[in-house]
Amino acid sequence: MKFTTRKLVTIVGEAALESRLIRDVMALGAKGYTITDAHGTGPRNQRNGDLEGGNIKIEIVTDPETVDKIVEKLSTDYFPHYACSCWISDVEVLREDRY
Amino acid sequence: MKFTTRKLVTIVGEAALESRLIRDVMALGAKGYTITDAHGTGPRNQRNGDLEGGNIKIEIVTDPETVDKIVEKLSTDYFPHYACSCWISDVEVLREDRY
Amino acid sequence: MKFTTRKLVTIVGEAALESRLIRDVMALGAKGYTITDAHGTGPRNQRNGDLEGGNIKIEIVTDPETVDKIVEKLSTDYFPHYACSCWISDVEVLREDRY
Amino acid sequence: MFLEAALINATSAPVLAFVLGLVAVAVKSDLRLPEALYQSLSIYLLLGIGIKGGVALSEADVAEVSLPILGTLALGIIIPLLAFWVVGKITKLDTINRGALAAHFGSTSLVTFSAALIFLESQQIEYEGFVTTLLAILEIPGIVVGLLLASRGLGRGLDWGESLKEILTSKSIVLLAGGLVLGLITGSTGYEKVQPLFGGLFTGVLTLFLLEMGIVAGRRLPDVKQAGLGLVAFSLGFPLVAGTLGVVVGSLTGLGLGGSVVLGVLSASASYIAAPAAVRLALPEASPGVYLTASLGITFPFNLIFGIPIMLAVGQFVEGLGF
Amino acid sequence: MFLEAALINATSAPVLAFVLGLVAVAVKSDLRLPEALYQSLSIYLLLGIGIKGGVALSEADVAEVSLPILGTLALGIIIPLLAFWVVGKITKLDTINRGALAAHFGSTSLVTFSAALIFLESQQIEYEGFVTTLLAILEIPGIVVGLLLASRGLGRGLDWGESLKEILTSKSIVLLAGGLVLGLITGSTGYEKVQPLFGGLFTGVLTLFLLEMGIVAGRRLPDVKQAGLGLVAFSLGFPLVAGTLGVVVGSLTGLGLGGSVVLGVLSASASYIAAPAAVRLALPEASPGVYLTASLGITFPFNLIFGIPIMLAVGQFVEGLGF
Amino acid sequence: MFLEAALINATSAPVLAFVLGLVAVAVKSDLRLPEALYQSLSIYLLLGIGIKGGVALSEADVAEVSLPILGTLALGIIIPLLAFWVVGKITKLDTINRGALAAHFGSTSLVTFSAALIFLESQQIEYEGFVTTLLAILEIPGIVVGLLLASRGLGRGLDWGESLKEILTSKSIVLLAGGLVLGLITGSTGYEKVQPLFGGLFTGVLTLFLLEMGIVAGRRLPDVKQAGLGLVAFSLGFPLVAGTLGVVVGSLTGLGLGGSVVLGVLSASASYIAAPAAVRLALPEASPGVYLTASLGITFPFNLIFGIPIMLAVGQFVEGLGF
Ligand SMILES: Nc1ncnc2c1ncn2[C@@H]1O[C@H](COP(=O)(O)O)[C@@H](O)[C@H]1O
Ligand SMILES: Nc1ncnc2c1ncn2[C@@H]1O[C@H](COP(=O)(O)O)[C@@H](O)[C@H]1O
Ligand SMILES: Nc1ncnc2c1ncn2[C@@H]1O[C@H](COP(=O)(O)O)[C@@H](O)[C@H]1O
Ligand code: NA
Ligand code: NA
Ligand code: NA
Repeated sequence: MKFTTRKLVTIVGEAALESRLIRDVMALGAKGYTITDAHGTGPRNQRNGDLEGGNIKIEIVTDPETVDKIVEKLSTDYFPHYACSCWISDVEVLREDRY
Repeated sequence: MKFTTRKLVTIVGEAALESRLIRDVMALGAKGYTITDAHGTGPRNQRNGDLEGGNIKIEIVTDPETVDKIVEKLSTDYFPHYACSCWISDVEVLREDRY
Repeated sequence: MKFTTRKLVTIVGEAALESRLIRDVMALGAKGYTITDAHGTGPRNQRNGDLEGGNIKIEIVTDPETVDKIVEKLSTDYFPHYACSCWISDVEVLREDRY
Repeated sequence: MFLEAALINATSAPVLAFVLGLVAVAVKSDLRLPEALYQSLSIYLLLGIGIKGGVALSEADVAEVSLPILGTLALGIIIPLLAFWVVGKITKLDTINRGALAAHFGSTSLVTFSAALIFLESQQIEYEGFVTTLLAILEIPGIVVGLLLASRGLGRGLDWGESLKEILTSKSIVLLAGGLVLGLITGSTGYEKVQPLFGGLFTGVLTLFLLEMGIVAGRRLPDVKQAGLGLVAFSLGFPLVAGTLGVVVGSLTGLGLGGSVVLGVLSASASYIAAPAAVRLALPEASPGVYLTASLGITFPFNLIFGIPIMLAVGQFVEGLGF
Repeated sequence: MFLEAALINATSAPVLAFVLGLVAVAVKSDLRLPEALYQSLSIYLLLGIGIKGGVALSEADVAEVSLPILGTLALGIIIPLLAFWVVGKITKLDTINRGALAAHFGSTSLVTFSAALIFLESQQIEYEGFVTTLLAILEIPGIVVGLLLASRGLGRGLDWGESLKEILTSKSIVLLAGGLVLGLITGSTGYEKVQPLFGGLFTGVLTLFLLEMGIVAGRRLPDVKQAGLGLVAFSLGFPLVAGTLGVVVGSLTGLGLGGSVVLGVLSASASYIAAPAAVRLALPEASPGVYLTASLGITFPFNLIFGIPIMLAVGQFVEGLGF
Repeated sequence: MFLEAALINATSAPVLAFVLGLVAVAVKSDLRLPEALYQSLSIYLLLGIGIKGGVALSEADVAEVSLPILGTLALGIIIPLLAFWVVGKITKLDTINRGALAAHFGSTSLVTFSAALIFLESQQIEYEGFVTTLLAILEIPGIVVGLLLASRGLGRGLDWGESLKEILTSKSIVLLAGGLVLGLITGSTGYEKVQPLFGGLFTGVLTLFLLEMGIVAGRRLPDVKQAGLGLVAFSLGFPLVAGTLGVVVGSLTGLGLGGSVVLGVLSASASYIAAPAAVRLALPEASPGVYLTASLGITFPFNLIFGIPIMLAVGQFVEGLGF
């Protein structure tokens, strides 16, 4: 088994953002993503009562360069305006050319 | 991009526990959480046929001290009585004061 | 608190595979799993338009030997035919005999 | 005559759907109602039953209603005490699990109640519309008494404030009680507009719901084997005792044949929604493998198929005694 | 007479269910409709209203319809402009938030509309079937005008192409407009077959839907305290102004009493589905704490309980003037 | 006359809803029925059709039923063989994909069947109630024959035990067959109580369901371009051949005009629920891009809009031959 190291980016944000986030993430070079429905609370939520309705959690396994681009995009286009969280961890994958 | 290291605590437990778990976790200092619906099996489930109905998966990004407090609370109040799993991993975040 | 290191295997695949995947994973020695509904896209999806309908995400906390067996099984029985992704990361757990 | 009534009950669409659910589990089918549908149907049933009860109550007069309500309250206290005592006699369960069982058998099952109404209608036997009020009343005290009894076996105290709040504000109570008040206010003029949904579709929706209940109960069946003879005997025998008590109380407090039978079925039935939720949170030491197996795996199917026509027979017998 | 009408409205099952939802939040119940049910009911309402409107339109003649449509278009432009101006006068909100509010109050609320129809039916007041067409027409221009006004306060330009596309292809517009066309083509013969679902169950489904709306609105109530007096005054007073305008326009363009009242209610109502979705995406700088609190937390409950019978009174007054 | 019937079919609410779904995809709307609703509606359709078929069967006599059942069994074997052979002639697909297509076209589509019944009712043409039994019978053999044919192209053996178990215990078969038995036992007296749900709402529910089917089929349309002319020709032409065969068999085995047309539609239709599920698990080497594009992207819309009235024309022609 040949394992390769990749990064896992997890983004949690308002469900209404789904199509925009996917478009942006794929345009920046991700080769895939997995989405689950979620709900939650964060520091912003408690401050100004954002839109009701759920969140989505997007997980993207990709290489470090793409991670940087995604994080950059989030920082400029999403973090300032929308309820949106993001964290990154290390994962190992098989079939490295897929990620 | 300035990344900071945090811990990601994942708790899987009976859905009926949602409000209690959230109350406890936030009281111990977490600044946010994300919940998804889940189902599953574990060693306990198979032993004594707990309540039907789903699980929830709670994910909390926070600092190591809060992790310790959460784990402590789980060990005393939840593990003995309820179907409940927990695992912890390392993550990197931006905007460190949010977590 | 005594933490032990384990591996977290995340498998994302067509929902129709749920019962087969669970049967195989448990037969290989996993002591539990957690499933959430998901949807997503990957390199294969885009190629040949697989079945509509959702994915599931299976998470399994277990020891490295079992991980190897699971990954082996995926490589022979699932990867060639089905839309299916897998990644692995390190986690810490309490109550080590449960995982 | 009894056999005929039992047959009519057993071949009604809702009961057959329940059996279909059992069969689906037996043949290991992947059939399952989506969680959201199951929840939606139970919201529909609770709210709809509440509304219809409220409308009926708006047309009943206080004199007629008050005695049955008092009788029902008494049943809500006596039945769990009786259950606690009987379980102590015929099983080796500890105080906590005995209290948990008392909570379940002291409370009621909405679906058994609904099936009883449909059965009575198919037999053209009338019943007082305000029996729904009795359902709502019998739902809660049993749980409280059961928790009280169990708490004597606990090392720790029970958080009564939180437990009561959780029971009283639970989804089922809010829908049932809220529906009652809604029906009481809107009356039959207001009800007319929502009748096609809450009235016309009722039996059909119950049929779908019982399909899922059959699946859920069927998954519990393997646990019955491990339950022990005492628990099985209790789950089959106690409903008959409590049910007869209910019929008698109904008859003594002035209910007609139909109303007495309904009160009997309510007394005979065990809760598998409100009680487990409350017990799980307030009394985590009690084993779901005991209380759910008894109420959902044994008593519920038994009542649905046999208990309901038996209660009618009991009712007819009691009526014949003519007190 | 007005009080009587208001009472009939307030004691109808849908409005009582809304109040039950508010109560459920107040007692901190965990009651909530499953997300999938909520979405399913709203699909049902949108498509069903569309179809019925289309069927009615297929039977109306062009002459009768064209003036009211023109009047409605005019309202769709005037109301948001008026709202923008009034908000500027009585609050300190910036251009962006004023524009966002204009978008919400310029658009309409499907549920308020439906409740108005049920109310008129309970009062045996007839209305033109094609009022649904007016609903569909009034839905969009207000949002566009609101965004336009807000964009003057933006440092950046608005991506109009994308915004318009998102509004026009949004679920609610596709269902409503699609339903209209479907009803227009299938006509009353085709409608007959689906009447039991889309007609017979309508009030019942609306009752369930309003239960959830009560819960959603109830969760917004705490925000009202922080909203500031100006915003509260606007959310309560503006609907009366815009509503009266709507009634007058309806009357002038040839609608009968019922139709004029409906157009009044449409004008008085504020959007809390289409507008927030569009504003959130196109105008993220605007604060949902302002626009949702106003439209969903204040105006919606106000209209549902008081606005509808008030609009009838206004309609009767205007009719009395006899222009 | 044919054009008139085709028009009536095309302007019925269910078919228009299907077109609305296609349009929603074309304009890139986010409209989608919640997954739970889609699943709930399909449970409703399967169980309801099963029950109604069972009730009809309980009133039919054996003599009348047995020949059509035998004929349907024969069709269940002949059609997939024919499909396998035709696909071999006009496309370059390998044995595995040919077998997969045979499985799909050998099985049937519940929704096409339902639309055909509604169409016949709108034409006031009677059909035998037990045609639902024929639907249930035609559902399975085609899949088995298709898998059998495909397995000759596999390097490995097929796990027949597991595959058959998965097909026979699948949700759709349990609901359809279970509903049949339920209807058979409960009979028309029991059905009466659930008629408002399973009967009255049927066309309305089918309309909602077809909206989603339109969306699903619309998403498949882009794949049609890549499908190759042979596959498109097969998906459009084979239904006419198999359908005519079905009409003739129906007529020869004693079905009336309506029943023969239904059997024709069943034969013409291709499965897009049961067959894909079975093929995906038992035959992962087959490409969903081939079989789903054919059955769901081409044949289903074609049958829904054109196939159904064509089968009626065929039926009338065959009836005119008078054998
Ligand atoms: N510390 C955290 N841990 C896990 N999830 C979080 C955390 N903070 C925020 N979230 C998620 O991110 C969403 C947006 O957060 P916010 O931008 O603060 O509204 C919340 O609704 C949560 O689902
Ligand atoms: N090894 C594991 N990996 C992933 N999830 C687990 C594992 N063990 C238990 N779980 C989850 O934790 C829940 C509770 O486990 P238990 O307390 O054993 O009933 C299960 O229903 C699973 O969802
Ligand atoms: N790079 C990725 N990151 C996250 N999830 C992925 C990735 N690639 C594939 N997936 C998930 O795995 C599923 C199957 O992928 P595939 O086999 O390429 O169709 C997709 O539907 C996604 O949910
Ligand atoms: Na009881
Ligand atoms: Na308005
Ligand atoms: Na066929």
